[in-house]
Amino acid sequence: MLNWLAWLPENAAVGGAEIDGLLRLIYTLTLAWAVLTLGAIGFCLVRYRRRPGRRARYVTGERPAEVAWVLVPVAVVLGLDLWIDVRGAPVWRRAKLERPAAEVVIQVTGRQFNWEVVYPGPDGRFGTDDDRRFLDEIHVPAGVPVRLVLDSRDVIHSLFLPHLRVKQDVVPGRTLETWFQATRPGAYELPCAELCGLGHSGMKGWLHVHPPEEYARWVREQWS
Amino acid sequence: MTGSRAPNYVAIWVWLVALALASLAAGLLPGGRTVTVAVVFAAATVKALLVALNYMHLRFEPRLVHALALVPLLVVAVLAVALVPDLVLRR
Amino acid sequence: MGQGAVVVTTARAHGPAQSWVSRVFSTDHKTIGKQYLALGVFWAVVGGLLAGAMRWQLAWPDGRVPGLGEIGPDTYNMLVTMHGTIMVFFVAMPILLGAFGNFLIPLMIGARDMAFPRLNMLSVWTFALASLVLLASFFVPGGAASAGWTAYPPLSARPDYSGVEWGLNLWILALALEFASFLMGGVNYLTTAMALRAPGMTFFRLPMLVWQQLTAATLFLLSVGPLIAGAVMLLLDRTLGTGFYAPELGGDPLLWQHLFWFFGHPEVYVIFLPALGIVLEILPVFSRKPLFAYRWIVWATVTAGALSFVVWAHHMFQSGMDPRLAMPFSVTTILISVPFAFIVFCMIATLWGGALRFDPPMLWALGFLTMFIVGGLTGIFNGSAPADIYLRNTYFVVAHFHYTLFSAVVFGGFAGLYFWFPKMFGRLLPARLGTLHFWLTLVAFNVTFFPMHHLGLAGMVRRIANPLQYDLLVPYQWVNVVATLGALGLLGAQVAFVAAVVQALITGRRAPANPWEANTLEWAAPSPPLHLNWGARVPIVHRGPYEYSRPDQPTDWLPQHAAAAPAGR
Amino acid sequence: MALASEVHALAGEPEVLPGLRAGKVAVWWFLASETMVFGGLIASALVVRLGGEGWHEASAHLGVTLAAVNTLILLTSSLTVVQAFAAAARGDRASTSLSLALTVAGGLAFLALKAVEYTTEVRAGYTPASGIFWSFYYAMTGLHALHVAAGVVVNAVLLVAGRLRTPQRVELAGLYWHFVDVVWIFLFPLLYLS
Repeated sequence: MLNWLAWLPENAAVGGAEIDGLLRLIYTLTLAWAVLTLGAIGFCLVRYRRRPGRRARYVTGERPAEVAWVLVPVAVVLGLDLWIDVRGAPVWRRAKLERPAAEVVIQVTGRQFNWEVVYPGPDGRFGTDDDRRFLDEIHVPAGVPVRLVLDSRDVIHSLFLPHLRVKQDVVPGRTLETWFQATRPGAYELPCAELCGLGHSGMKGWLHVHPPEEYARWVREQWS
Repeated sequence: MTGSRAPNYVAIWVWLVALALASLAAGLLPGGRTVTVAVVFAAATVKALLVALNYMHLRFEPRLVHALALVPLLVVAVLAVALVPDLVLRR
Repeated sequence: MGQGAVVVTTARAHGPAQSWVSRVFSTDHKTIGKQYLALGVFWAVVGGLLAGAMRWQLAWPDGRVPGLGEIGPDTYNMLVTMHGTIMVFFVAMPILLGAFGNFLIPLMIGARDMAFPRLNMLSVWTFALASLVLLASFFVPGGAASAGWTAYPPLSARPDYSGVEWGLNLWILALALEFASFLMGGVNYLTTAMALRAPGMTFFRLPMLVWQQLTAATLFLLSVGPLIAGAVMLLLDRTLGTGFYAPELGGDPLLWQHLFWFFGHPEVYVIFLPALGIVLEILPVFSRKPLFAYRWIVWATVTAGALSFVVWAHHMFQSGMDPRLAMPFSVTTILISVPFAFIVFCMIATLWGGALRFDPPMLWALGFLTMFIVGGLTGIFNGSAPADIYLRNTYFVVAHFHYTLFSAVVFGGFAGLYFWFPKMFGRLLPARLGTLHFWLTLVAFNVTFFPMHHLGLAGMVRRIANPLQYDLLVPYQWVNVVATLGALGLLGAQVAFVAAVVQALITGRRAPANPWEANTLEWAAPSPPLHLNWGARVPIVHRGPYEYSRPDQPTDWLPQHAAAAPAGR
Repeated sequence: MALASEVHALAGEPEVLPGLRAGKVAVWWFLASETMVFGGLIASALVVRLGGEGWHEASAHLGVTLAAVNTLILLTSSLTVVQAFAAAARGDRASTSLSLALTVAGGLAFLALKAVEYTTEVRAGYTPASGIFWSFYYAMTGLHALHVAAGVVVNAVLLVAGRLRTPQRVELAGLYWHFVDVVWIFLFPLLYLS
């Protein structure tokens, strides 16, 4: 019940481990703080119940010596929070700011209630006649960085790959990008994570991660 | 009116009209649009200050009223600056 | 400072013999406070039932929701949107700001009424009009708004995208009226607190609730403007085909998100601070001990208020916003958790060394404190941009904002109601029923919302009508059922409150002026206070509001207006 | 103990600070919220303009002369409304009424010219849906015109208010009117001159 991280879908991406590590760090710190503060409250509720004849202590907390009791834990909170940000910054940079060179580039366009997937084909350029279009299914090789070029035809959707710890809204009028490098072959669900209207519930696609040779065979089949 | 020396309203008005006409003429200045825009908005700022300080008596009001007048402008500035990366640079 | 014998013109003052007209169209701040309370409670019932329907649908997606039958995804989106809108704008604001602010501020500072009684009446009637407009939006063709309480364009900017035309137009109008109403209320709070304080009531002798209400009113004033501008633009997009949020016409959907959340985050503090003020009032009374570090808490509140204007983009980390903005906003979000951590530790320090009595108000206040600690801590998950990559728009976020907002509105609100019910209605609420109501609500609240953390971590996305459509959620459907049972228990637990109120009003003992032996001025007035509060003379204030258990005093409390004692600070 | 008299004579409007009436604080609070609304709208227009193109070209289709006249009208009506207050403070009821009447006339003239301008633009085919410039143009000048109309009503009520017209109320109506003028002082260059 309290082991929150066990509820995460098993990670299947290179960047995913870092995000899980960050979640574990935050979880450990917040659990510690919860135990400390709720414990302190519990102690006070028992220890300082009203007993006849015993009066509360007249402590106003205006004197620096008294306030120090509170300022010290606050400083610790600030320090730990900043540490979380220090640990988080590189994870954010790798996930969102850096673009690894990826030989597999796929165009994914959200629309009211499907994901349109376009492969450039052997010539490597989109908009040529050797492109192939799919609906709600993306095929990628395992162990290779894949870059997704994201757009939307109508409203805001959000591409979410829970198993690969990837999420990026797709906004009409803005070409955005995200990337991932899958580690384990398999079929991973791709739900839309932003309210997009009538069909938002159930709007999902599938990411099929193939072993390299199986992906090569799939490519040959599609473009033969 | 708390201050006995009320501002000379008509003189302020003359300044306001002069600045308005100057803004209109700004288009004729050499130096293209950036100069025009700079002159025009500088004139607008001065006109706004003239109205606020003299006609709205801000010069004679306590700090609380200055805060009510100024703080919203700062908050709007914060919003405008934060909108720049997304709306202006449009990554 | 306020003049001692200032009396206020009330256009239609009412005394003992008054027609119902002057009672309904009253400019008495106490009546206006109760009118806000009544509207807030009405909407709480509606909002609660909507939530019940949502939870029923999530637990048994193929079943029939009692009262609504089979509901499709469009109806579910409407339930989500209206539940959020009602709870934030039509339950939290009227009860925490409208009811408690209006009823208590004049009484606590020793005034006879608000500085602008007629404007105050106009504010509650504007809110009533807003309520009517929102209620009407349920019955227009196409149904009520269904684009989320955040109404992101383009979904909200074109009627055909969400399938709702007049429902969303009326939704915008209702919010505009609600904003106008609370702007009118806010100016009353500030001018009254500054102009009409009783003699001796310096700023640092003001009860903490007044400070929190003033900060909330100021945050609302400074944050709502850009959203009103955004709402005007959204209404024009929907009706005249302008292109503010339409990329093909040169507009930008992200503009709305910035304008909305620039308002949205200060707004959650506008809701939270009054509830915090209530609990900071109650803890010293039932610990019989001064509030710890009063002045520091005032400055922490003001600091948190100022910081609340530079954190909004943590709602937009993955929204397509420039990723370089994420880190600065992560840091400001961390910084704003510091003043609230400080206030939480001061609340614990207030309990330490106290003589704790566990009457219902104290139980609810402790419920607020403990539940807010959980909510505040899960906020640290969402505040970290990389962690938000996974958590955004999952049920983890739903759990977070229920542990913060729900704890504020329900635990803070009931703490205030149980504490000031004797003063407002002149009757004592039965303690046993109050205690039962508390424990039932606390347990049901946790059964409902704690599992949502797990659902979110498992990848359950927000605002979906049928979790079974997602293979990765099918094994966790039992968690949704548990949460639904908790929600039904939560609704059921409120019957205890209704029973308590009915018993109090019918057979309850008449309340003395000061049932809790508290120090603040409102307990110096009779229960319920007479019109114009103070009879012939306004009380004179001699000390701060939290002089409990002074060693040099025979009793463990010392009211602010009591003259006998040696002059305190 | 029931209070003897129901209506209590107001012993003077409450003062927030020595010499600062609560009414003035209330109006400045209202102007602060209006600054946030117009500020939000103008900030959005600025950033969308800087991020897009075609704004300057589209603004060329606006008639500068009518707007320039309107600017002078509003500036002048700011003068007349502050003179109305000065007259009211002197207790000179006649010139207060005259100044207020001039102010109301100025407001009506502004609205009339604005209506003419709107009709010529719409007839030329420029509607709010004609593009992002026109969307912001109609939103900003439309919202501003509504505020001018509200100001005209307030000033007109004061003109005919009789004994309800106190110097304080004239000053407060003037504060609002000056705010509406200041907003136009910024809208005019943003839309017409740059």
